[in-house]
Amino acid sequence: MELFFQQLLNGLTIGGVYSLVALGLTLVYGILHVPNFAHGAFYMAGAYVAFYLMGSLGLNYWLAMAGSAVAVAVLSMLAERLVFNPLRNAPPLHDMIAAIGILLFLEAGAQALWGADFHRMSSPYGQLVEVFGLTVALQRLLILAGAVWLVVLLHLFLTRTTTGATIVAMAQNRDGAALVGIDATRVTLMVFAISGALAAVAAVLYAPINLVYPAMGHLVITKAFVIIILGGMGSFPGAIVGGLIIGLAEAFGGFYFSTDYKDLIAFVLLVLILSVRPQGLFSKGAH
Amino acid sequence: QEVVKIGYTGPLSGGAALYGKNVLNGLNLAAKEINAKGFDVGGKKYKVEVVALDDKYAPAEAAINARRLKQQHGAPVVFVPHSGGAFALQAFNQQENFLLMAYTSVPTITEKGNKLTMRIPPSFLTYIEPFIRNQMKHGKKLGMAPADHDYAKAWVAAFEPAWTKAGGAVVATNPMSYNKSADFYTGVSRVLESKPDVMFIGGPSEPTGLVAKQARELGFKGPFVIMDQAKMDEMARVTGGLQMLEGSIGTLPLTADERPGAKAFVQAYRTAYGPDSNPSSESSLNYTALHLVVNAMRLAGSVSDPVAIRGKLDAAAKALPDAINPNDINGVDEKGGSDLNTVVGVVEGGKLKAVRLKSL
Amino acid sequence: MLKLEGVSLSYGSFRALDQVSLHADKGELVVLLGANGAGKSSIFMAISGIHKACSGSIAFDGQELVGMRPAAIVAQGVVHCPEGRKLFAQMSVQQNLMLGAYVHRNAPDTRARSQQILDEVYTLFPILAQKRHDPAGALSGGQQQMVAIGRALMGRPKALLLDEPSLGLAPLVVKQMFEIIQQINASGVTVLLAEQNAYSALRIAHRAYVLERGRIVMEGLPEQLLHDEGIRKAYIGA
Amino acid sequence: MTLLQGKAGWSLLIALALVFPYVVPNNYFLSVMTLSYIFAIAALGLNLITGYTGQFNLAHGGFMAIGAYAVGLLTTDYQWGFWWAFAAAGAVCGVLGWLTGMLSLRMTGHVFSIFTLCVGYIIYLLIEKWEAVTHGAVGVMGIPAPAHPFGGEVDTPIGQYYLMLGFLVLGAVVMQRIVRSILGRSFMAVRNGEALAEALGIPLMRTKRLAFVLSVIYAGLAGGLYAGHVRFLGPELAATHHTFELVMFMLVGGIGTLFGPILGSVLVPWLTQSLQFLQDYRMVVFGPLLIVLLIFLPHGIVGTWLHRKARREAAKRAQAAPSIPTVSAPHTGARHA
Amino acid sequence: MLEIRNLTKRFGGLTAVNDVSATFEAGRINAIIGPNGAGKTTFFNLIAGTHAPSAGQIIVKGEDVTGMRADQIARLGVARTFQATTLFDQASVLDNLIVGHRLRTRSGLWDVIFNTALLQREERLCREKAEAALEFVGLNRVAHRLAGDITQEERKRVAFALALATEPDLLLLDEPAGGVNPEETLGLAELIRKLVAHGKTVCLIEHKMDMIMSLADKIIVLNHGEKIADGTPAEIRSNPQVIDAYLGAEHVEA
Ligand SMILES: Nc1ncnc2c1ncn2[C@@H]1O[C@H](COP(=O)(O)OP(=O)(O)OP(=O)(O)O)[C@@H](O)[C@H]1O
Ligand SMILES: Nc1ncnc2c1ncn2[C@@H]1O[C@H](COP(=O)(O)OP(=O)(O)OP(=O)(O)O)[C@@H](O)[C@H]1O
Ligand SMILES: [Mg+2]
Ligand SMILES: [Mg+2]
Repeated sequence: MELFFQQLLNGLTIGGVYSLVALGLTLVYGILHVPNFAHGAFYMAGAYVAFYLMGSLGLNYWLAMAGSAVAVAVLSMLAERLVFNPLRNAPPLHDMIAAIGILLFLEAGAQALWGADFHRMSSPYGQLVEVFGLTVALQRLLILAGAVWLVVLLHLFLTRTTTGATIVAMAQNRDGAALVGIDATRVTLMVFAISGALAAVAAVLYAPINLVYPAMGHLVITKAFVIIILGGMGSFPGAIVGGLIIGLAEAFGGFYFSTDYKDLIAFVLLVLILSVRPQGLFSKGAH
Repeated sequence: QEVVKIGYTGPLSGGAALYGKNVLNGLNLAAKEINAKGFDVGGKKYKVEVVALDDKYAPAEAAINARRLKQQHGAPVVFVPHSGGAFALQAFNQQENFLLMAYTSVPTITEKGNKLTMRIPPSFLTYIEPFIRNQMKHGKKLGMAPADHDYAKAWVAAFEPAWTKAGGAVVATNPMSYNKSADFYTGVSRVLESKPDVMFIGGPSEPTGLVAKQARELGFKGPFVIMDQAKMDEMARVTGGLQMLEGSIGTLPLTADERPGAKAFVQAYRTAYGPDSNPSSESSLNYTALHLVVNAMRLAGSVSDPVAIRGKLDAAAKALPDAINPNDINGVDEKGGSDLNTVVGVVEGGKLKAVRLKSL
Repeated sequence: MLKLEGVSLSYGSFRALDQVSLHADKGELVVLLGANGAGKSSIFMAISGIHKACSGSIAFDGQELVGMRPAAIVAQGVVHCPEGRKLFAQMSVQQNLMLGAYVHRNAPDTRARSQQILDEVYTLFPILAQKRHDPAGALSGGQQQMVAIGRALMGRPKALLLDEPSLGLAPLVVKQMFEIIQQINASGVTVLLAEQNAYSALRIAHRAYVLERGRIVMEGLPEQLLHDEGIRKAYIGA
Repeated sequence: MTLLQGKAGWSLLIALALVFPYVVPNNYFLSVMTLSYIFAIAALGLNLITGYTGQFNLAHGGFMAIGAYAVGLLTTDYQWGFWWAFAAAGAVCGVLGWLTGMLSLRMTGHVFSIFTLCVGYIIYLLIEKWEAVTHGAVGVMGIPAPAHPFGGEVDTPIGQYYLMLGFLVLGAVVMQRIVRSILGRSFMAVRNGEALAEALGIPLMRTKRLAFVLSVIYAGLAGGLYAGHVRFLGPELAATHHTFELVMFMLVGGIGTLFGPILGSVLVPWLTQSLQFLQDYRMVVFGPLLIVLLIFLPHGIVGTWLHRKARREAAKRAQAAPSIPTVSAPHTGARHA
Repeated sequence: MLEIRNLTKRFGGLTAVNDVSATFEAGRINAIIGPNGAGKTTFFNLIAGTHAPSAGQIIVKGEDVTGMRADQIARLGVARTFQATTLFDQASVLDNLIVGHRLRTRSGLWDVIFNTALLQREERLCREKAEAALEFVGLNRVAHRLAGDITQEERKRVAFALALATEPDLLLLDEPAGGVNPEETLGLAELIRKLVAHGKTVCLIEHKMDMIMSLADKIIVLNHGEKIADGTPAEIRSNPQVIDAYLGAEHVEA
């Protein structure tokens, strides 16, 4: 039974990280209809920046997290200005491949700067704690809390604030947004910044219980893509629920079925669900 | 003074880049030493130059690179640090006439009767008996949570039956992809569910350390059998010291190896690549292998005839001075497999203890 | 006042507007007539900066609008109520309307002003008050058109560009709509109105232009146009 | 470039390809070219579904791997003759492609792409994990070279070169026939607008599925040749970055053009080869290079050239008949997304 | 020729076409008018099989085609043009047209790969049909121009030609004269008469009253998806309901 709860907690933790990454992806898709394959590289970059800030500048964990969020937000906005914006009117395939270009660049860049080695990121929350007679690494609880907190925060931002409303508005009707005086460029940049920051925070939350290395983004990003088409491209609740579904499916599937085929679970799940519901779980009819 | 080019094709970018660079470091270090002295064959003086190409761990790329190295640079010898590349090269290395120095412990590489191949690392089979003898004393129930790449598969395939044969029981086998997986919790707890006394783990050092750490977090108390790919000193950085590895057995990290050859090598490596750099055996073995090749050239009296060079490898190995032989290679069998005298490490009281493999 | 001079606009290789010049004085109600695809919407697109005019000048109160971002143009007080409404379908009616006031978010006592205008809109279109919390997408075509106009009014327009506001409205509502447009205009707002429903449009207009294949082919007072044979045939069809 | 028009151009290219082995210093050049030709065949297939039919399939590399494994496993574990296995590779991919098409082609746009991307992952993971059949991570070794019609094997670099060249030419000819025919026109009709295509009596699903199956058969056969060339297979071949390489070849050369994918498949490998000296900085340079190319040559090399040509001729006619509106901005329209 | 029974189409909440019944006799020009958003295009989409009706029946030449796919209906000889025709701008006008006759050809992959006699014959046929269609709409002079470079009116005519290439008996024309100036409009009206003269049945949506009134044998008026009237132009013009729904009350007085 304890093991069961271990898996549950574990699934929620992973699910939380997946959701954060997927949210960034889905926000960008909602606005630009660009599937940003470079998002995983932003995740990776986030981990490295924090690693650097803690290692070389000796910042504490939280400052490093904030710093990397800012840095990756900037990186992400640069990507929009230099790559996606010029490709606005190009055929859809081009953004995808351009994103791959960014990905190659960032990964090679990270390797050039910090080497190809695995790095270990320490966090002040390494210790184990007892909850309901369950020994768990504190960091895992932190991830869970952090994810929930961010999701709620983001939700409030999008639904309660005018600035948030501009994002939703633009996702729903680009011309309409321009007509009421919403500055497309500004919103687009903001969305890229948010999505980058989310990726960074997710990475910094998760890195301490994993490792930091150039290819660390790969699996997370592919899962994130599974999640957003599962949830419906551009759907906010879709990203969250999808993330949890995949996280739990992997935890329990890996435990009761086979770890060897663990990574397959997400993809098979996707194929099955889409075969029944091609539009995804939460797809918003209008989009 | 002429130049002999030594070819190298390995992963210099992408996921396995670290590994590829470690190997390359070893080769370059050897080349530096050789050129410092300079060496002569048939009265002519030569320098060696290592030409390195990136193959992103892909067999097809490795094949193209090898052709380039042989054809463009006239390299008589090509080093490859992955079985896929090695197999791809074996398709034509005799035809194209170059010596393939394969850094892979997969036994099949030397069992296809390829005349121009040397397998640099020892066949891991030598570890198995001693490891088991050493670990049985901790209990009979073994849980396996190894990596899932070709090498780990081969290890497991050999280790599992041996353990049962020795009267133990394998209570769980659950391979995980060490450098692709987002999380090991699931896999590890799956193994621990069957309450093993001893755990078999191993893949790249850091993830292996992570697996050990998470096993402890999930309440595993027993020792680990650590596959030779993982180096305990590097694992210690992840687990925060050796305490977590108490009772475990694995290959002895060069840094803890007291033999003169090893100490000398670590010395040289650190002067070359920074004081806190940790040479791993993929560095040292390829380092030795290049020395070996050059010596074999001397004995063969040719820098260009792979067949002759291959013929002299065994003699060269036997004559290899300790100073350049950290891993104590003392022979190359007719199939091309290396034979070395391995020392392993056991963690006792939070310290690494060196143990001669033969003595276990 | 609003003044276009030699404005041209192209969609790729297709030239939708060719050297269009027209003007609307302060407080004037000017009608644009033209067949489908004549270029009426394109003119509005050019003015509101949704599509960049590739040549010519568009001035409002002496301010050059060409090259300004749509946001800046709205801030200038030139508000475009588009053909096909362009609402935010999943947002509530109220949210749609409030976003109309977006450009004034930093103005002093903006909350009060917006609230006041919102009330005016609701008195203008009582049905919207009832449906304020429904998603705009769920409204009927006519009601959606009301939301669109309401949203435009929230932008506190000095000049209002109405593109086929009667589109898809029941005849009664169309009548209402034209009365409302007249009210808005009477309150001092310059109105530029593109209409299919030429006859009713001309009846409330001060001046009118006739557009064909992206060119102004005629300008005049409503009664002149109403009695011009060609125009009657082409755009009124009697 | 004008030479690359019509029969003359193609025969010239083939002639060049035929003498290539005799003008290059050694067979390193041959092996790069040989591999390029193999990938070019796969890229031709990808271009059919993506460039001509408008469905961006990202499982293409996976199907190439399936073809390769079909040949690899049948020849080694089941001692089939190479060419039988080769035929089987095409067949297997055809069948699997048909099934995948059934599921995936109901989706459109990015959803289709990402769905197929996931199918690609499934293929990769299956190959890696399903050891009983695929030998998993250990891979398939000892694959025979293609059998020579008059006994023996085609295992010399030059032999392989001409073999792959032959298949590439064959593939290109068939592709040319397909896309120039009314069948090809119906593919393009689907790409240009599904509603209109359907109104013209073109059955959408059936047409798309046919294009999909054809394209993956190209991938499968290319994979089969790959197996016969590299002679060793690891799961890595199914990794998704190979798909993206194919897409890259297609875009660089020119999507939706017959010659584009071939040109791309030959140019890009040479480019990466020539960047080898950068070692681990290679991708730092290559990534931005790719982006720049996409931004400034959105239609790829061949595509851009063809458009120029089309515009020139249009302009000529414009002088001939002045009734046409003058062409202003380039046709990447001002239309909002 | 075409019979509609109680046709209804709902999009979520909105009822775009509501219980419409009508019959179109062969060899006639039938017009459908109504305010924007009245459901005219949807009505066409239903007949052409682009959307499946929520309720009701569609009978073409005595055959019930309700729920058939668009391509099947096209094969039965129902062709349609769109409010905005999407042509492939990088290809010549003729190239854009050749595919139009595809639905009447049989050659499949085999014929294509081995370039069989059948294929060659059918290729020739398609090209001839395309040229004939261009000839018919009087555009053979632009045959080799890029589709991207022709005028609105020429686009409209190309759309006609494309429809004609499918050898239809019934043509559904959605705003054939949209965005076209009056005299060109007259030209298009001529073309439509010519179609009927060649034995086609025409069914068109148009906002241009003068054109409709002079052209149509029968007019159906839709408003908010419902048929509010049908009859001859004269009847329609004097139908009070139509006047205040569509023509506008003042319209007749003037
Ligand atoms: N985004 C676009 N891309 C390409 N062509 C366009 C675009 N928008 C409009 N057009 C074309 O430009 C011409 C003028 O269009 P516009 O919408 O301005 O006409 P309109 O007078 O508003 O017609 P309607 O009465 O139907 O609204 C039309 O031929 C139309 O096809
Ligand atoms: N695919 C669709 N999904 C949802 N609603 C639709 C769809 N197609 C049409 N509608 C709605 O159905 C109603 C009728 O649309 P339709 O295009 O048939 O009008 P119309 O008479 O053709 O107008 P116009 O004269 O402007 O072409 C409109 O309210 C439109 O919004
Ligand atoms: Mg308009
Ligand atoms: Mg319509």
